Amino acid sequence: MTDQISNIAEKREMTINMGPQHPSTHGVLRLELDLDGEVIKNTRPNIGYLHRCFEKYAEEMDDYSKVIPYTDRMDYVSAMNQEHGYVIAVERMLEIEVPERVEYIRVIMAEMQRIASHLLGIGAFGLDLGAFTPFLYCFIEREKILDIFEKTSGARLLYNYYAIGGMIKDVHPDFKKDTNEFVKTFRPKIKELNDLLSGNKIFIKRTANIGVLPEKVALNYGASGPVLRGSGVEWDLRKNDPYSIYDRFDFEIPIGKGEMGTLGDCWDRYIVRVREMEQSLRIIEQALEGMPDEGDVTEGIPKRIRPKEGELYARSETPRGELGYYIISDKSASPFRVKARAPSFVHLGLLPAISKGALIADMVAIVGSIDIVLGEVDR
Amino acid sequence: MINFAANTTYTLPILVHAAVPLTIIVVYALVAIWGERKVAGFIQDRLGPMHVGRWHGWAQSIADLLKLLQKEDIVPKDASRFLFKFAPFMMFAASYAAFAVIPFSSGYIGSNINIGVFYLLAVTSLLTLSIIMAAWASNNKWSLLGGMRSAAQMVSYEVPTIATVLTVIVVAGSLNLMTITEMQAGNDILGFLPNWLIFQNPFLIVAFIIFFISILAEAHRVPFDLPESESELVAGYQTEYSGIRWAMFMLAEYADMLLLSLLGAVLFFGGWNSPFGDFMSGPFWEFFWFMLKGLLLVFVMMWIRWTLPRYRVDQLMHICWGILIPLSFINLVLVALWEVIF
Amino acid sequence: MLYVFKEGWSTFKSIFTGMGVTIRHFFSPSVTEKYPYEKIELPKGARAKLHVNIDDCIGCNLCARACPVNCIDIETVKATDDVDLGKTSTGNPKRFWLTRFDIDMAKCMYCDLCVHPCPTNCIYMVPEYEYSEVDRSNLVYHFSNLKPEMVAEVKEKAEQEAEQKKRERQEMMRKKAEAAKKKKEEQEKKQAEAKKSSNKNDNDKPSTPGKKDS
Amino acid sequence: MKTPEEIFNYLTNQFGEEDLSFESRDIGQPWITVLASKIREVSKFLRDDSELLFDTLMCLSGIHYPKEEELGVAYHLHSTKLTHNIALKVRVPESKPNVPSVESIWKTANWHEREAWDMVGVVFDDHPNHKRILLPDDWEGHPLRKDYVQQEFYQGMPTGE
Repeated sequence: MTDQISNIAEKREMTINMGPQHPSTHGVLRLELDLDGEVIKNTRPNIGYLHRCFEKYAEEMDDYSKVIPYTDRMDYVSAMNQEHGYVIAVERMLEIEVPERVEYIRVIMAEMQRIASHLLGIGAFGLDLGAFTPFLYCFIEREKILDIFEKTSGARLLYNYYAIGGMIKDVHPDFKKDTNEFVKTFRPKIKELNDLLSGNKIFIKRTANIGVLPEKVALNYGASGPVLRGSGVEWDLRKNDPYSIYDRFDFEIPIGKGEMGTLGDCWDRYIVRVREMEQSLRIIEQALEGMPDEGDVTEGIPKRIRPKEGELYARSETPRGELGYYIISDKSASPFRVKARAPSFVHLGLLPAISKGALIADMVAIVGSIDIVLGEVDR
Repeated sequence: MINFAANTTYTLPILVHAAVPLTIIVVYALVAIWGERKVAGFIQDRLGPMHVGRWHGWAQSIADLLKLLQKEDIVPKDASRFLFKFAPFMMFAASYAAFAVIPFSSGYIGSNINIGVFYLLAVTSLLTLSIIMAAWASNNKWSLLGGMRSAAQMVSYEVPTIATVLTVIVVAGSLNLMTITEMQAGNDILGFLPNWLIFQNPFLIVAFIIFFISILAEAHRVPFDLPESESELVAGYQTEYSGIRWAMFMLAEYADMLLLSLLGAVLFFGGWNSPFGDFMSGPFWEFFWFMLKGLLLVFVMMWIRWTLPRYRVDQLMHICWGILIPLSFINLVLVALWEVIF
Repeated sequence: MLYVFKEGWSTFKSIFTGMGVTIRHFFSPSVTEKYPYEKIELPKGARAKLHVNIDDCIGCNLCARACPVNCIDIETVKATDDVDLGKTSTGNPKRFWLTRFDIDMAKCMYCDLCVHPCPTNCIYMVPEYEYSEVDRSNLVYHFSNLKPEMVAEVKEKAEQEAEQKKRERQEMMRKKAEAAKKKKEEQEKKQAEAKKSSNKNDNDKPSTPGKKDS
Repeated sequence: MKTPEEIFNYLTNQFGEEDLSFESRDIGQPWITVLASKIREVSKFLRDDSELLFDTLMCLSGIHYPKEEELGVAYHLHSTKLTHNIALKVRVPESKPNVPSVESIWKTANWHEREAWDMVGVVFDDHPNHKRILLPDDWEGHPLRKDYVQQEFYQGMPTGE
């Protein structure tokens, strides 16, 4: 012990392991922090504790469609969006069109999942800052979404509901009614959340001016999703590179404006998520209105999936940012190479850049505000 | 020097005097831990403990206590063994000893000394020492950070606490808690309001707010629970503790919370005086009113805990040194002026 | 100074707004389901446990092939000619004895991929979720309803039949070969005779090998 | 906004024909194969030229081509200002898998290059922190190579089932 003391006294610095077993690293992330007092001098993220060989599995599978359940397990908080990205990639390779009804169901599911995922992200962010209660309020709402998902797909977390060329089965007969009801009851809850958390002075003090990510750095580090939008860049793949039928809907891209402090701070990233939930509600409403009532969702599923030779990089907007699948096909029934470009992986890479000079308590806020899911980081 | 073992005439009353607050603390702690979980549950649209003991899980904390008693007592290999084992008991002793001067009713006070407030504030300072002791002895970096935070926080917040207590003393003119309580009897203000100090002087309302914020910080409650903030420092100074030693920390913490709330009740809300004059008075009712006032303050603390996020360590310091301390001293002057003028 | 008061006021205001929200929730009813006492019914298609309606299974192995984690283990034996296994409720004829149909629920990832290829809809998820086990091997569910002796018998029978069929086939092959040989010989004989006779008539007639048979 | 062909033509004006080649297959997106030694120059030009402005590296993937005994690195770039995309590819022999790092141009590449080294075994020259990322530092082999055989024991622990 005396050794340690003299060591600390000499260097004036202490290296501390935050994680892999730490309450607010959102999973098994290990951050090596060099501390001077409580001020962080250096951050070294260590990942890989949750590596499950997604890419290797995908290459070993004898069928493209067997990969879908594994994509669920990448970002288990927004499984629908992960599937969506993968199926559009394979559909582009096969050059098939999907029926109208399927597209609408996909969009509704993806947007509901986005709300569910943001609720979890926001709740966990509050939890990191010591506010326990908003976390559970968010969970109550999230449960309602999961109930709707369960009624339709049968699962609550890992759905495997999207299929290449269609959906695995049709939605539950109550789907439209349930979703409409949810949309109606959820709007006031956003206001309540704003009262409880977003507008709270203590919360603002903890998040404003913390972990500032300027626009240039964000782009250079490849940030996307709410992290990039929090820095004031109006970039949303649903608008800028529309996939599926997102070009039919009328919605806005909320961006950070530096209302409470500097542009690109934790509060901006947080509020972008809150406002995105409102926009998602708008998309859901429009999609519910436009959704055709009739149509077989399974008829478009090809019996044999064997794309021609070629490769493509298909990207989609998940709640965490740009999810890209780089798929190479060599004419066989299994993909030659599947690389998943996970947004959390990229965002975690920029952590050292924005955490220098912060306090430990700020570190928690920064990790919470970039909203990582370790399942996606490690794949 | 009194030989306790030989002199039963002294030992027995001392033991009784010691047993009364201890019973109150233990019973209160069991109820409060259950109550806190219930409050948290209701606030979060849950139910809280429902299973143990059938009726709303009333026996949950007893079950927890039994579980903690059975747990393995782990001492880390590189810990400083004696200090590690000793710290929780010292912490409990500190908050327990302070109960000696709390007037539970007109008929019962542990020790009616004339420097009661002074003694109480002095003894509770030991809490800081025991927390640092626990933090340092654990030989854990998170504990150390928690201990350092705690030391800084408690030392700082003692200043506004003492300054506001001083304000009350200026008005009351006594350091004896019994005397302070007795002078708040009756319902004379505006014809119906009780003669509580908070109603006697408008600046004492400000003093109470400062006092309340300070005791939140002293008792490590949200938004000032930095020493043990679970999402930053794992569990702060308690990280390495388990079993009964951990339970001791818990007990001390809840006791501290009650102690400071009761102090607040004595200083601002008339102690054991009934709010309805002579109605429902007498030693037992006095005890009831006193505990009710204390527990109400405890409830507000819980309510705040389950609403707010926590401050950062530098903001906490800023609130103390930059806002509360100047404000409390200005307030002290204003209160004194008011007393001189009216 | 004014700034401090303004800040302080807005801080208090936001804190009281938050406390207002929480106290409203304090008095609103809870959303808890007291699980072991109250159970919510899962929707019909809930994926909780795999079930096989073994009477309808035709042993086509499609589900096992669709499974990404190989948790379905099927062994089939071809039914002998003397038994008729009947038809499934969907009208497909059954041709195989299912000597083994095991599903390892410890491996299952509840993806539902095995459900859709089934031609008789006999494998499906049921909303039954209380089946945790202390020993993992208890999570292997055996759906085959054949008794072990039955399995042995069936296997033996099948083997016998297969052998018999093989023998029969061999016999047939042999017979065929023999017949062909005989025919060939006969033909050759005939040809030879014909040659003999034709030699007398026509020397130029080309000799055709005995391929012309009835 | 430029199509990949236009970008290729634009690039050939800057760099020699022998450094770049335009390739496409039956389906999917075309890509530009760049000589490994030139990748950093090309990348810098792509980022800084006012008509290209590829400010983000979306994805960097390592690929193993067992037939050709080659390793590949694919770079997917896009420009938020001009909203166009392009894919670059570099092929190096397995025996000498050295590719210059583009970490100094796009910081995203830092972790992605580490991952490509970890999974496929491409060596990135001048990378500031050339270590494994997902697997432990003392792991043997690169799992996403097609001829990868998993080591039986890792620090005394069996790695199989």
